[in-house]
Amino acid sequence: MFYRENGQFKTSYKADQQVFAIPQDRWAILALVVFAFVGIPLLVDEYLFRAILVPFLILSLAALGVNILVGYCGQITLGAGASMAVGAYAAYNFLIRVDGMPALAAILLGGLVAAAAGIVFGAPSLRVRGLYLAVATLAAQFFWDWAFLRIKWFTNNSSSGSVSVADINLLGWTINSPTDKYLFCLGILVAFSLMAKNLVRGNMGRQWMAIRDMDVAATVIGIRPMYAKLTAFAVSSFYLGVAGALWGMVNLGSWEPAAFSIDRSLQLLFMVIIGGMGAISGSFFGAAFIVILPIFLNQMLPLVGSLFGLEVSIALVSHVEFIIFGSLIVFFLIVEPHGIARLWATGREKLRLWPFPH
Amino acid sequence: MAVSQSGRGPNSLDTFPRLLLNHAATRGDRPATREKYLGIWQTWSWSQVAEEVRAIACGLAELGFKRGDNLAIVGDNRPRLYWAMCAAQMLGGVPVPMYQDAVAAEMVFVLTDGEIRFAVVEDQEQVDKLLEVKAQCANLQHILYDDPRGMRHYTQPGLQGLDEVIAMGRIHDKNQPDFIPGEIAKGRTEDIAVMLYTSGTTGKPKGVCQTHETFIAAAQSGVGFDHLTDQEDILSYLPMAWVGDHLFSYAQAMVAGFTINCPESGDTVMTDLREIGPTYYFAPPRVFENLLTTVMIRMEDASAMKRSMFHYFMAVAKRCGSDILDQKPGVSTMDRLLYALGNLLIYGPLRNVLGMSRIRVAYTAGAAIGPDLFRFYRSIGVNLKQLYGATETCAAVCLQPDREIKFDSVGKPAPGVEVRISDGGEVLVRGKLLLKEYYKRPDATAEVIDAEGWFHTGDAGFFDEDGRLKIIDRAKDVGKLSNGAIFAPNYIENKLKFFPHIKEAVCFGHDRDMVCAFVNIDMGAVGNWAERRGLPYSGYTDLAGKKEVLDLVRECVEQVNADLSHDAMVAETQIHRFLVLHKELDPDDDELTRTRKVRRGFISEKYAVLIDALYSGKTSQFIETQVKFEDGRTGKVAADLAILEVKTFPTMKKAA
Amino acid sequence: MSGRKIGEVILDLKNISLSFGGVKALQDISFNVLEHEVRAIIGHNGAGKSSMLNVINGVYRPQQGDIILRGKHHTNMDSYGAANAGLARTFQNIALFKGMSVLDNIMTGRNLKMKANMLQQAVWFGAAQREELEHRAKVEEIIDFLEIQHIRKTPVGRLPYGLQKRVDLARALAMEPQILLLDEPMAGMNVEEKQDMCRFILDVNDQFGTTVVLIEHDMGVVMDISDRVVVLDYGKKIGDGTPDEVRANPDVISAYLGASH
Amino acid sequence: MAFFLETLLGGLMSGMLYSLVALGFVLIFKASGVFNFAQGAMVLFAALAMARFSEWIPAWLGMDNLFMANVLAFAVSVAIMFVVAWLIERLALRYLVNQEGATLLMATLGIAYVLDGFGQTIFGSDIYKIDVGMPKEPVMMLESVFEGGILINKEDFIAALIAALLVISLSVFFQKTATGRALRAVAADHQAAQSIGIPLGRIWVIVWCVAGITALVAGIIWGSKLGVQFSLTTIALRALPVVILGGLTSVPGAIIGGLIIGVGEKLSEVYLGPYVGGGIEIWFAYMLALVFLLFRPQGLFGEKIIDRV
Repeated sequence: MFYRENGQFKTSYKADQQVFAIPQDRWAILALVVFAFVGIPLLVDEYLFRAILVPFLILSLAALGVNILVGYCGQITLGAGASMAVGAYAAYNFLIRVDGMPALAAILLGGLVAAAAGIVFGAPSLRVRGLYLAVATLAAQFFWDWAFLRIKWFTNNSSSGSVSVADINLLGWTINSPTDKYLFCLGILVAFSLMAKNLVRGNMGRQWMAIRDMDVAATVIGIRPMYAKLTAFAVSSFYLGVAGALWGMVNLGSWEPAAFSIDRSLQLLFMVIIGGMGAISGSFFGAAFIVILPIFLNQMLPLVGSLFGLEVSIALVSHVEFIIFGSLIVFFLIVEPHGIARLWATGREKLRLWPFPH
Repeated sequence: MAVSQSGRGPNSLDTFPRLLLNHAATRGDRPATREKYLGIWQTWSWSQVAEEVRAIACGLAELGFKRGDNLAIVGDNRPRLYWAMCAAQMLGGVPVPMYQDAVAAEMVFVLTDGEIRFAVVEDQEQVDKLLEVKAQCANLQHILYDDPRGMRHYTQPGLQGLDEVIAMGRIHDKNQPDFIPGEIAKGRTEDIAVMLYTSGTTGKPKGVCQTHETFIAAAQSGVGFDHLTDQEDILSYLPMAWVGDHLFSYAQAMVAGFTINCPESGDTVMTDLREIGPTYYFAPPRVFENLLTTVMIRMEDASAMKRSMFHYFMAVAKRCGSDILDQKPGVSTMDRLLYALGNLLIYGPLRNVLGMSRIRVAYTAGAAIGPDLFRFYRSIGVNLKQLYGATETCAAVCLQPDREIKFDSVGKPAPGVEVRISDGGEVLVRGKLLLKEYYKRPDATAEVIDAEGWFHTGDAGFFDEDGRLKIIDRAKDVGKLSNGAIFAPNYIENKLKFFPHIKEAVCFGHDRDMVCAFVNIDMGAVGNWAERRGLPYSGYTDLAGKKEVLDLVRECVEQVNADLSHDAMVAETQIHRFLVLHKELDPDDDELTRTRKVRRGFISEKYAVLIDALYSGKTSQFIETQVKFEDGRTGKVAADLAILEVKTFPTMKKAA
Repeated sequence: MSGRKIGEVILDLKNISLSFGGVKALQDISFNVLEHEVRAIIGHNGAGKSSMLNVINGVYRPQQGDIILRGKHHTNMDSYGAANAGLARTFQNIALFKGMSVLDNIMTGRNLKMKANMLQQAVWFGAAQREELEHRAKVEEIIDFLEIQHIRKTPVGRLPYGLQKRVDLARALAMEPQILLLDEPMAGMNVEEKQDMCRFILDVNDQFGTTVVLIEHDMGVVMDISDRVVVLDYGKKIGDGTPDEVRANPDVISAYLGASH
Repeated sequence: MAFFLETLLGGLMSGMLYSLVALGFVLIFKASGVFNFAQGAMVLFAALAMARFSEWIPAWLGMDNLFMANVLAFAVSVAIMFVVAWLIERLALRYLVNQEGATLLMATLGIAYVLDGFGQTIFGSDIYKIDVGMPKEPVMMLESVFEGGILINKEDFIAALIAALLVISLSVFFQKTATGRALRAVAADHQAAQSIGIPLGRIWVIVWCVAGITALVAGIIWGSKLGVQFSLTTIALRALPVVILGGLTSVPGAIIGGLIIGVGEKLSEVYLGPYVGGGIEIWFAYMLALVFLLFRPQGLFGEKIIDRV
């Protein structure tokens, strides 16, 4: 409705292939990013940073990783949590074992280690597909769960199995306040989102999607399934690894392997399903949804209950949360398999065509 | 920008090539031509265009194109075809744009009548067509094609790619750098600039010769009138052979220095229109009609809420929209608020999807436009105006000034144009913009231009009390009912055609006691209507014969009758009986002209049996007709056509 | 109007046999393809045509026989190798990437020619963008060639069948193949679409000199556009030669024409 | 040697229980191509129903016959699993016909969440016990053959027996009854089955019911061993490698796979575990399945996957 696109014609391929080809969209996104960097730190209190914004940013990054693998390359994974764990523990070990290791470098190196592990555990994807592959990724999940619990070297022989990291520092900037953490994660997320978008809109992304949509045809036009699948596993695991390192070192500070259990893997998968498979924006929608819903329910259910004179226990809230998550997943798979991102895109398309319906 | 008579000479801007050079010098970097090609809008600046034109001209000269030669131009709107026009003019030759969808026989006529030696054509399709008729056109020696696709194995003599000609031209230009400046200097403003063939509604087409002087004058009057600048964008998608396109996409662009934009293909005109968002727009009423029809069809599919919002705000727009556009006083504040809201919710978005957001001035010409159609576009904020003119007058006789639009008039005479009504009611025109002559037809020229220099337009019209010209119909079409009442078929047909469900209509009544009509339904609109009612149909003929469809059309006709009854002048000519034709009227079957005007005489001969049935009181009539399909095959369509009676209304007295 | 020069043997298939379990799909089939020619393989459904095509571009490996491409043995070639060797193909049951736009589908055909590494692609600006724009320009030429400008940004899933087939061809052409394998390019099309497709195939052959190997079960169209025809019947070759020769071949008449008339 | 045999037998018996859960997977996959991740949730749901109704029914009816209470609770639980099956078909599956396997898998993940949440909302989320009178005391066997004999848990033994019985009766049901034949027809080809008049929706309901009953039996057995609690859902995760190993479409595969995994788990835990820190049985089972997969991507007894171009 508010789009006025007449006269926005493209005179070069460069202009035609921009990420946001419509100027209105471009300005809106730019405004949003500026607001996120400047506006939000001025407006928001610590609780919101800690409870919502920082988890949202990190989980968005993780969901991006899952989306690359599941949404773009069509390889289902139930072991995303494991990749996060590998990233977190690797980054931890780099940080404590290498003198003078900058935190950012440790985080990125953690991501690289996760990528390597991802390639190893993604290798079965060359032989097995679909459902069988899902099970193969579970093997990774359970293996790493076990490894970080039982192999003491990974946890620097900590007796409880939990590890912790002091405030990290970036070029002299000590990241300890919630605002610092928020800005640090936001910076990383923006950079990584841009890179992800670049990958999926270019040759790499087309190879992934070709493998996803029709692998035999992809091979025939010269796409190597091994290369496409393993790069997807590597990139996905890299993102997850970095997210894992951030989750541990920035969000939690100290953590146990349970932080990256199969529940986390499923949660990430749900983010991608609800948010939108095969859409970068879907990762953000999904993460926002999954971070906000429990908080929303925690606030709302007791209120609703009190309207009817019922006491709503914490356990009940968590059960209702389960039911709502589950139903939404089924709902989205049935009604809109491409998730909120597609709803958003459809809505946007409707606005462009307004007042016409199609 | 005005050209002074005394400034005539090599440097005055009185021929198109000189205008081009001037633009290249003064706004060399501004875009002159764009074409959507290979997915993006390829752009050429004025200096690039000047360069290209010069190269084409040199190439043509190299091939032997001389002063006074005619250059046929056949094809869709492609930049290089426009440039070839100017190249011919540079050499003192005359471009003759031809309708690209003309069949071979029509082409032969123009090619021989115009003594064409050189033809610049778009692509293989046109080359094939010309090669087919080459034997019958003794003069035709050189065929130059723009698009080399599929041309690799053509070895016919005289056949060359434009690329090759341009390359040749560049060498020629390098060797004789003074040649082109010399040729341009030789050009005189009273030379013939272009020859446009009339569509031949009656008889054989005639080549209308227009000079640089007349066309530049016509263009200037429009440019000055609407304050056009070099910032305008126009979409060039109408046949190049039509005077309208020549005026808007060539002459005015050359005078004002604005940008012409050529669409990617026929299929993408709507998309391209939306992308470019022209600021200056020109289309025959048919296009506006089709657009409105699609708007209505698409709105019918919208949700109920959206639909009612649409209708509500359209009612608001109808009430006050055009008054607001005209900045007339007397619109209530409430209406202004509602209109502003409607502009946000409906009109603005609507203009956007129609590609009309940026339009400053839009024109329609070529046929009369229904007042309601006209009102629709103006009410949603599109500054649509009517233009009255003909090929013989460079299309620009009357213009409608901003803020003084009357829906049923074509406006006031353009600057420098005299208009008067003959005793017989015919519109006569005199001024700079008249044709020089019909090519090799002094007899015909004498027939239309009388001794005092008045051009007889052949249109019947009158001036209203404000001095605005009203056109009723073609003079020869205006007839009388047997009771003496004036019968203007076009006037009634246009009213019918305003309904989205009716695509074409032909009315009869001259020397008869009542008016009867043939109707063509609009396949898109009625098809959609039928689908939503779950009415199955197999094709046009089937759909047109459905009782429900006939009733639908009858309602439309009755509404027209009600409308006619309000005006004493035409109240007698309400439609009494009608039928819906079993096939769509088609230029390929000679029922319409290439510009889609009804060939009244031809139709009344071809369907004499149907007319007899209409007037003999029958309730149905069998008919079988031969039709030509697109691929050239022929077939037969037969049907039993129902003839329906329509309610008529007593004449209403106009409120005093 | 033909001015193409038919060249040497570019692809030579010798004694190809292929079986799935106990089913013999191809039995001892030999034929060759000359450079720049249009070579058709015809036969009923189940005659082994698709298997033959799959053998040629490495989707299946024959149990016996030799594939010689430009004088080199390619018997153990996989489909990636075939793509690298300049073979492109279209599919009978359209195998487009349904989640992508027409443009992206065709762009995938350029992947072998795109060299930017992952890091460059992630950064985008610089090498990756340059490459992307360069190949976009090439792809646009193909889009123009096949007259599918109006659907460039449409998701392929929304296209009607005939257009999908054209996009499939476009994707194969984007590989700039030396040999183009077409698997029933005209199946399921109406007369007009068939004519268009014929024109495109001939134009490709003519303009780019691409050698075309095509499969059809409908004899009519093929005879008009191909230089030489192989006829298969139940996995065996029963005829090989120019359209006229094949038409006159008694085996072909009894097996093929006899059955359909 | 005795210790080895003891471990082996223990493995075989727990393997039988895995088979029971795996059977639920296979049944549903065969008939509808759905990889039912909700099997674990169904086990928990069924066990919760059983545990709570065996507690509630005596309270409501005021009786104290443990056996009757269990029978009634079992009947009610079966009915509930029927309703669950019907709802799943009605609300989810029928809208997902012909979707890709991965989509269906994710849908069952959703169903699992709903069942978990819903089950705990109505039945509560504490640890409950099921007492169907299973003997708890261990017995010694084969004392004559080995010194000291083999220590066998009677409960495990009975459980394995019940599981084996159920597996056999299901096989008979599949092979011999008309419904079983219809199920197999659907498994072979949905469209063909539909075209000869087999109602797909009803078949699915039946299959899910049967899977629900196996879940109920598994839930009772596991529940009486470990108590009914949320962690029961994880037994589905433990049964997954079984299915992969045996092949998704094979009933015998599920049984043999179950035994292999059961034995492999126990042996690895006992003989390998101490060297690497213990707790390896879960991932070991997965690794085992994975290694199998690499050599036979369709599993031990699965049908070969052929790509058609």
